[in-house]
Amino acid sequence: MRSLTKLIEAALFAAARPVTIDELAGLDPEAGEHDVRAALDELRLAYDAGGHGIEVVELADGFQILTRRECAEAIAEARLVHRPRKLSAAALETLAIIAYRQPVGRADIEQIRGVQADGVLRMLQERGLIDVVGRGEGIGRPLLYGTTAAFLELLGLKDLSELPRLEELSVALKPPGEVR
Amino acid sequence: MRSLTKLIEAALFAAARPVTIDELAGLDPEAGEHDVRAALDELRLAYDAGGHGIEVVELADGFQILTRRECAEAIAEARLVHRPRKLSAAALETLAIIAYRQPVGRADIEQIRGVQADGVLRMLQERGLIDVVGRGEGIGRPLLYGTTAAFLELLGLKDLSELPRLEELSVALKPPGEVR
Amino acid sequence: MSMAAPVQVADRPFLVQLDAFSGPLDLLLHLIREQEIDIADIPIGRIADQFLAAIHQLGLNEAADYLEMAAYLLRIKVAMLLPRPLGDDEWEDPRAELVRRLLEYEQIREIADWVSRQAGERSDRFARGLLPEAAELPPPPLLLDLQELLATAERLVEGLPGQVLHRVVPRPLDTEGATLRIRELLATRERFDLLELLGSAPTVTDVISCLIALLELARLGELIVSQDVPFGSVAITRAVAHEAH
Repeated sequence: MRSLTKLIEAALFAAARPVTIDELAGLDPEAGEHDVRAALDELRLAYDAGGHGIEVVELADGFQILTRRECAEAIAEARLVHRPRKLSAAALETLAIIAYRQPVGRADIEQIRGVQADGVLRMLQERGLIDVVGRGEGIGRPLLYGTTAAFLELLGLKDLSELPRLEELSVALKPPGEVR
Repeated sequence: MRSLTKLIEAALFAAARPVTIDELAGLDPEAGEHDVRAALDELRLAYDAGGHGIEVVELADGFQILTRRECAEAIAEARLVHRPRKLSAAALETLAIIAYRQPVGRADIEQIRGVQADGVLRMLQERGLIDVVGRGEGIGRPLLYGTTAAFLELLGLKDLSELPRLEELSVALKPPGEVR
Repeated sequence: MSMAAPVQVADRPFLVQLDAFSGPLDLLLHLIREQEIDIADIPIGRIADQFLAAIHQLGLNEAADYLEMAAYLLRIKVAMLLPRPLGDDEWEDPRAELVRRLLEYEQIREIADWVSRQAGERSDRFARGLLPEAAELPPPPLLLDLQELLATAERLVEGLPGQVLHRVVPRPLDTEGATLRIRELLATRERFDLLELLGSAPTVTDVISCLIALLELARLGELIVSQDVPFGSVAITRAVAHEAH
């Protein structure tokens, strides 16, 4: 393992969060983006070829070391890790609406779901999955919500473009505006 | 790498504390202490022989994976463990109240926010963003808070008069295209 | 709306499980799917009746969201009964909006399922659990954004009941007033009852102000608050060594 690879491994390990290429390049004054990418490849390969229980994953905010999926069950059963609580159907539906319609206000969310949304919105905001991203027109200038980096992180996505496209869904419906 | 070794690596990585031999044996119903020790040796050897930036360490309360000492300095210098952090919503709200109403006491802040403020005030004071600037009238002559020079510096302002007035906010918050 | 007995459902029986629905549209979709009804041609009368029966059965007939949907279905049912002018091409199906909403909701459900699956897969991969000791290191640098601060200030101002920032309204009894009243009582009497302090018709604010003042004064060592029996009266006693703060 090259010394930059070794440093990057230690850094990803110590940071315990996604780390960007730029940050990793800061580990060695002589390293550029290209070197960092090569080192990340070397590390990834070492984990794969060695049959390790951990792997290098690219997420929204950069690279992170995570355990492999196939180890999850045993670790959870040995009670070494608590798995995060699952989101309720109401929370998932609200997240889905916000992800596709952002920025979107409470009234629109309630119209689509047919249910009051304040409680769910507060919970999602407290969990950091959504945030206020602006204000709309109209009475009271309603708050508009959008998804956060934590939302992407929750799903293990790099960015919003990785969400399934509406055309790929089995239910065909165009976004509002195109309907009428 | 044997499958138990792989599991142990993932478990040591994911656990939020050092893990004992007994706990590691819980990962596989067929594994005994001897197997766990052999797997730990295999993992240790893999890290050493591969020139990795991490190592398996045995401490009083169990095993854990740590970054190698020789990598620590580079990581600290790259400030990877120390990413700039954003203020929480609670801290931001408290700071906003103090910025616009200073000098202001805890009771007023709590009344506006509807929640206790001592923890947030202490944190903001430790961070050097606010400080006690006087005492008010009334019971116990409450401490009054104001913002500091560090607060202005963080926002890139010369002085408090550069804080936009509240009336300007609604326009300032609109996305550029919406302003008519 | 008379809902004394569950409405008898025509055709076939249907099963609904408690707590299984995330909202009225979810329940509606369930009824439609279970009976394999064509979403473009919903027998609105039958579905409206089944919906009413279902929310009654689920004890949801007081939940505003479900009642709103029930009323909406009944409005469509009535509209469908109105005579339609023969050969009028302009006639718009009263169910069109409902169909659009159902499709939109179904699509959201599909995305929600995807989100759930994706989150499930992600949650099978753990990040490092043991966080590095940061005790000896200085606190991480802060990020503060002016725009963000302003947005927060504005949100706060808007959330205030009336303009608290410039408030000049008479208050029933504030903590300061309550403190004065308690101190006055303590000056003349060694012990008195909480009810005496509150007076004959205290407002909620009076009570809260008095309690806050009592706790503060107790903390300062000026008085002792005691309750001799559970749920009994609360006694306030002047502290022996009275030290002014």
